[in-house]
Amino acid sequence: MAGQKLTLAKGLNAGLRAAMEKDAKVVLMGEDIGKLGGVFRITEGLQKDFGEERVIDTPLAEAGILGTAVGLALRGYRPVVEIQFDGFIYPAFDQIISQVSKMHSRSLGYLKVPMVIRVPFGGGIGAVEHHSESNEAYFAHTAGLRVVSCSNPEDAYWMIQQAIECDDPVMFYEPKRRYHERAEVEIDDAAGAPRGLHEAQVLREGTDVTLIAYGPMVKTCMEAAGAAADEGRSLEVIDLRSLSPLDLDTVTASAEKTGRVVVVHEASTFLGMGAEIAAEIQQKCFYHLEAPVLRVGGYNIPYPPSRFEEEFLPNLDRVLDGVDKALAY
Amino acid sequence: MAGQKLTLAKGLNAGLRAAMEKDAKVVLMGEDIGKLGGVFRITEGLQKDFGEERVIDTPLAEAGILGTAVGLALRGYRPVVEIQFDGFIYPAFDQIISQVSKMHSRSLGYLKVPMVIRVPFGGGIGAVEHHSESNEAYFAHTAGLRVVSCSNPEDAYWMIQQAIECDDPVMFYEPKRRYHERAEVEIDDAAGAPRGLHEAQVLREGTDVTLIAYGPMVKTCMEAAGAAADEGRSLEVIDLRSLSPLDLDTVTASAEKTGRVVVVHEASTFLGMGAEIAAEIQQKCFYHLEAPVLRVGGYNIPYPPSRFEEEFLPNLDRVLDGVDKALAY
Amino acid sequence: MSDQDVAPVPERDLGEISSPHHHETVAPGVPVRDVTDGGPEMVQFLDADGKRVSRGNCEPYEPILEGLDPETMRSLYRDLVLVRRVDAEGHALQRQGELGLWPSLLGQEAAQVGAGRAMSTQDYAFPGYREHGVAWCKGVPPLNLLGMFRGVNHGGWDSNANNFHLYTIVIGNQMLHATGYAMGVQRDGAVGTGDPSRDTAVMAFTGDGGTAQGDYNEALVFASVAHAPVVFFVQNNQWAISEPNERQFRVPPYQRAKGFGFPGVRVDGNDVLAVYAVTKHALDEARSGQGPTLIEAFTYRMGAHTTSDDPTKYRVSAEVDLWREKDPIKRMRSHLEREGIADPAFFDGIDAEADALAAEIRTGCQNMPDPELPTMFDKVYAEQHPVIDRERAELIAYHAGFEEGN
Amino acid sequence: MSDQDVAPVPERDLGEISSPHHHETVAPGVPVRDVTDGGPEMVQFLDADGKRVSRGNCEPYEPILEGLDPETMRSLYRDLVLVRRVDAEGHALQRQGELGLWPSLLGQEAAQVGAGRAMSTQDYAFPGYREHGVAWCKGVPPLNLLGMFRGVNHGGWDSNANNFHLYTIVIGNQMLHATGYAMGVQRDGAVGTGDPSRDTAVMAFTGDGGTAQGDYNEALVFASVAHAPVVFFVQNNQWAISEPNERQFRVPPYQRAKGFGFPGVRVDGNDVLAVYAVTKHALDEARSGQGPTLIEAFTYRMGAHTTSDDPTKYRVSAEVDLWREKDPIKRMRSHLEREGIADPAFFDGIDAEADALAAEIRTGCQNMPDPELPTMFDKVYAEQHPVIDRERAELIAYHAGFEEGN
Ligand SMILES: Cc1ncc(C[n+]2csc(CCOP(=O)(O)OP(=O)(O)O)c2C)c(N)n1
Ligand SMILES: Cc1ncc(C[n+]2csc(CCOP(=O)(O)OP(=O)(O)O)c2C)c(N)n1
Ligand SMILES: [Mg+2]
Ligand SMILES: [Mg+2]
Repeated sequence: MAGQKLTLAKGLNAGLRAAMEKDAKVVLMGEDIGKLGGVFRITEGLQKDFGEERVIDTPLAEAGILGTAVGLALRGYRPVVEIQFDGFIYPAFDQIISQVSKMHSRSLGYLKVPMVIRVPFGGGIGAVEHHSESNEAYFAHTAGLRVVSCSNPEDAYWMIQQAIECDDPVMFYEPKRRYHERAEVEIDDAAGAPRGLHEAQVLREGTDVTLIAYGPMVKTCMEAAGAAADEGRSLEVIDLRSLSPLDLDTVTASAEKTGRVVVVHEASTFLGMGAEIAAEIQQKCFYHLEAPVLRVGGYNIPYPPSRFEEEFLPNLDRVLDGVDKALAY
Repeated sequence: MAGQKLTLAKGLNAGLRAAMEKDAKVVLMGEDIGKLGGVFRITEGLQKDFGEERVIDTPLAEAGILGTAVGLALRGYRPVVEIQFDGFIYPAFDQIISQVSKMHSRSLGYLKVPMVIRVPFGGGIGAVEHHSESNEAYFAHTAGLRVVSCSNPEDAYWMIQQAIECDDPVMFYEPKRRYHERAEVEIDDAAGAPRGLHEAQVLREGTDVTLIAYGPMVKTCMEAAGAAADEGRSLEVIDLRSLSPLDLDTVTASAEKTGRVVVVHEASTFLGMGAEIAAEIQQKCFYHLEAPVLRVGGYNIPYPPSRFEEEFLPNLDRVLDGVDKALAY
Repeated sequence: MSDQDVAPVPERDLGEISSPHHHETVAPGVPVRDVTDGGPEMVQFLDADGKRVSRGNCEPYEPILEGLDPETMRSLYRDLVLVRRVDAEGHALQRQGELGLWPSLLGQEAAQVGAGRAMSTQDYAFPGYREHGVAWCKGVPPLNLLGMFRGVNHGGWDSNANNFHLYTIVIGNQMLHATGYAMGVQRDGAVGTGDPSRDTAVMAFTGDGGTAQGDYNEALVFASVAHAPVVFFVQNNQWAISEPNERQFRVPPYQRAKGFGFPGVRVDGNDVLAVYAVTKHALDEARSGQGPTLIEAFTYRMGAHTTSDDPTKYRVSAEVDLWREKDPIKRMRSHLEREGIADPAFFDGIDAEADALAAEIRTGCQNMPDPELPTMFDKVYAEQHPVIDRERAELIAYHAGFEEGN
Repeated sequence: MSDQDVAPVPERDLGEISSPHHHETVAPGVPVRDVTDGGPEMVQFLDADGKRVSRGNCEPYEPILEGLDPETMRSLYRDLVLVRRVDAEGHALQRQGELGLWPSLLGQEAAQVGAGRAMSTQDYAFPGYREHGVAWCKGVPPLNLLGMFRGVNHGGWDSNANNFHLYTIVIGNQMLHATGYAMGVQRDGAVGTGDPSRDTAVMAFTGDGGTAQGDYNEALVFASVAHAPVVFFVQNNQWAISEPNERQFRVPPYQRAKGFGFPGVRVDGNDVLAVYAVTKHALDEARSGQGPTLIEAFTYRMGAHTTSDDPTKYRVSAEVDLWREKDPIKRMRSHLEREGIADPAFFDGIDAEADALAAEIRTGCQNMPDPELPTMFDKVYAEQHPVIDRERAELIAYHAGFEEGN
């Protein structure tokens, strides 16, 4: 896969295929992931090639999917579960919180439940209710889980494989509105993943303000940094990639360099990822901050009807407004 | 109820009774809340006095309890749901997140689902797994819900009634390890509740460091303030009482006065309430802080076996250690 | 692992349970589906040609059928046609970009009209997201339904105006709401009084896929334990998006009710008379204090799952063709003609009415105003909330800033 | 609102479903319970006096019973006695403050021993929290079970050592785990090969209360759709803490299976022979690829729910007295005596063995070391985790600080 144009969706599809080829214990589970290839076509072609026993169209019951995935994992399989949309993960919440996250510690390490829970998340696609949620903070607050999010095709390809290889359960957040965005990708399978699953990446270096984002907002922040550069402002952009654990070294190094940080995400700000990041930075970088850590996020309301979503979601203007505010200190 | 010694449990019981007497639409629902009076006896005697139609022993299914509570609320009732233990709320998570919190906005205000979801929470009682969780942050992050916690018998009596009277759904967190602690309570029913459901209370005034807590940790913080006073340190203690919305005015006023804040809770610190409070204070009080806002909380692990819990939970020593750290800046 | 490693699935004697689906196997790669036959127990009063028959366990429902006068028969037909037209218009509006999504009820008109028309005014309906026909029968203005698909609201109508709850998207949730509502009806003393304007039943709608959800099954538990006046109405349209019945159950949904302690009935969902009679019977029982019933309306989703779906990926057109033969409207029309209940002028009149209705919906949709931005904060809470107040104010200030040219 | 406002609950014909519970009403305040009769379908081979009978739908199981040799009969009795002793010791240790909690299986020994002994070594058990008897039969050292009730761990044994999963406290969760595990067994080709050491079944245990949970019912759905080799074993001990059967269902749990497409059997849970035979049959079917079975063992919780519970608040002692007459151990002992399978020396030997076992458990419990503090961080993640590393280090430093006299 050298130097080709790939969408994020195809990156995931290729990553899943690679993982299934490498390890016969990898099974995919979810609603409509078989013949249909999933409502976003992420699993397209996989049932045809790997059979119905490895690409399982499950009954329509998310607790059932997660609960049977736990059982399969206990039997030695590595389930990769697709949750059809972010808003439909809640019926499985109990299994994830009470079982998936705690099985390894409960068993003092005798039992592992390596599994990946794929969640297409976030808004911006004009969908009806329950189809645009950003619920990553619930899981990031839950010890025993790992939570990551990819923002581009290359990461999609590698991170999904790293998540599957991980012996811990991983919540894998996919920015659904970026599924069909294409990027030139240079994939060298022999060389392996360019960085660890839990490393943040400085996507653009800058000196005035640090923008921290993940998933769908990474692109928005890169655009904001581009626009700011035109006005002579130098923004650093960090793609967190991992929400739990956080790569605090990368984050604090940048905060200490710029002294000003704006965290951007779609989720409501109240107890969103920005809260944790702000709390950590203000503590670790107390003497370096020129301004408080600011948060630009979704409002603290349920995800609104789609006619409102452009205003609900942080966009270039709101990110730059946050930057202005940080610089005003 | 003038000047009597009351436990927190009895305060709740009396408050529920008062609410049921006042409003015939108030119904209680939960597992074992009838003849048994609930595993903590909070509803003791209420089924006998109000009948099985108003104090409903439900089937053993939390999604079912919450889902039928929504239906009852839509028919004009005001359900007060008891979740038997914190760890058993997750099967109902979907109903709470997808329905309870969103019904009013979804209907543009035509529909109300006034209900109270009572959650005995936290550790310290030597219980087995799933019986000592502090999961308030999940709900505080959820728009459409209100989240409160009482820390003493007087608040128990009044806050449960205020929560029931509220037209919004209220998550009501009860510090189970304080259920049987007694306090002298002066209740003047004619005068009504001494403060609003969402007001924080400065329980002890001080000048050096502010301790912010809620529920079970309030007592711990009061004890810490007492111990610190002996060493000549003046700590201010705030009982938050409301986690969503937060009474930021009270919090920031104190932070600006002392310049040093330690937030204490049992929940894991990563994305716990302390994260939101720290994020808000560092922003609102940026120029007033002498030290970063510090957090003393549960470790970021699943609630451990009870032989560990004394170490897992913030105690007087760890709170004072936090105070020392804040003062070291 | 190859397919051969998977053990074969032999048939086992399940006692008196009949399996009209002939699930000869669910082994991978060998789906054998015979969904065109509803089995010997399915209640049917009109066959595919519109001939009056009495098939399946139909005795209890015959008296209801006999009570139907020609006027009612015609109005049932009218509803079928108008509902199909409402649906077609929704579909067209989506194609023209006026709506973001549309879930079509094509093929399920009889199931919905039969059920909706069997309800009394005071009966309350808890729909999923495809119950445009039930909404119609309950008197909900079709435009109400469009808002959420246009993205201007999440429903936002007054459910109590027509006793038709908001659409529920999360599969299964509403089954419990209906059950709880029915428990409220019991507490109001609105069951078994014998007063036909007081006694109230509740209906909960879901699909074949919905029967797998925990919430659905818990609703059966709660309803049965409470003996609540609720009727569970499962439209088995054979598909849950791309998944056929075989992925959700091995025996038909109606058989599940008995194991929870109340009756389950399978009815031909493309036969409006049978659906009407079976539902009416169940509602009457519920209202008189006889407890819940589960009805499975055996029907077919003729269109895509929604306008976002592409069914060619997972089903063959021959299956759709077979079901087209069973069309619910054609069947009812034949019946009315055969029995001389309606003449060509009547049918022409209905068609004209449908055209007018469609035009009205189209105009109404196109003229539907976008809501004012700050209103997104307005109804999050019923009572005052400081975070909401602050954010609303910030948003207003932010936009005012732009207008000032900031 | 007064009780009179509530509509009466008349009986309705539910077809062939029999209701051995005689739920004449569930109206408030009028609970009519007759839980002492398992109904005509309940399989029983030993009556309350230990007489060999053939009651209920017992034909399929007779051959299994006839295959039991005297040695096996005696060892079943031995297990009943030892298991009761393990339980009594757990209870005593709680009373002495060595354990924080103990859920007693008193009265349910036959249900658990019958089920546990029917399992093959490779069969996997997914217990709730009361399955001490199943654990015993699977060879799990009783001390393993005490750790979580002592608060030194959350289970922490190696489930794969004896194919006995950790106790599951959240009601219903493990039913799905068992089903998923069984789906794994299918994928491993360990079903229907005819090789008795390879073919594997899975057992999932829950209580009467557990049948209300969504997870439980979803497990029935998934198992049925996958035709998975899993046996659901419901110990209906009549109570879910303070709630009687009437609060969980209107017809007995075994009847629910059929509606999901597989057989359900009710067995006398106080009759170890019947439970053994019924379970063995179901496991054999599962292993040979015949799919799932639901077994309801009709039994009684003789003690409190746990040591924290006070059953005098909600049930009358007369009920307990009635059930004492059906004691599973007394019954088996009578049988062995009557048939001349065991002599007094045998019984004395077992009692002595029980004493020794109890002493061993007691000493083992008292000597159970508290775990080292930093180990609470050790197994949260399988792979390295920076937050864990930091907190572990902080805790160690914090305590080192105290030791330095900080
Ligand atoms: C809890 C939940 N999971 C997944 C979905 C996504 N989804 C929407 S419709 C649907 C299929 C529903 O099938 P069925 O119940 O048969 O109803 P139908 O669409 O055929 O009317 C799915 C999986 C959802 N809405 N809710
Ligand atoms: C999801 C969940 N809700 C509530 C509880 C609290 N609880 C523990 S045991 C129990 C009753 C269980 O009754 P049953 O299933 O009949 O099993 P038994 O205890 O009788 O063996 C309850 C309500 C729990 N453990 N899990
Ligand atoms: Mg369907
Ligand atoms: Mg029980």
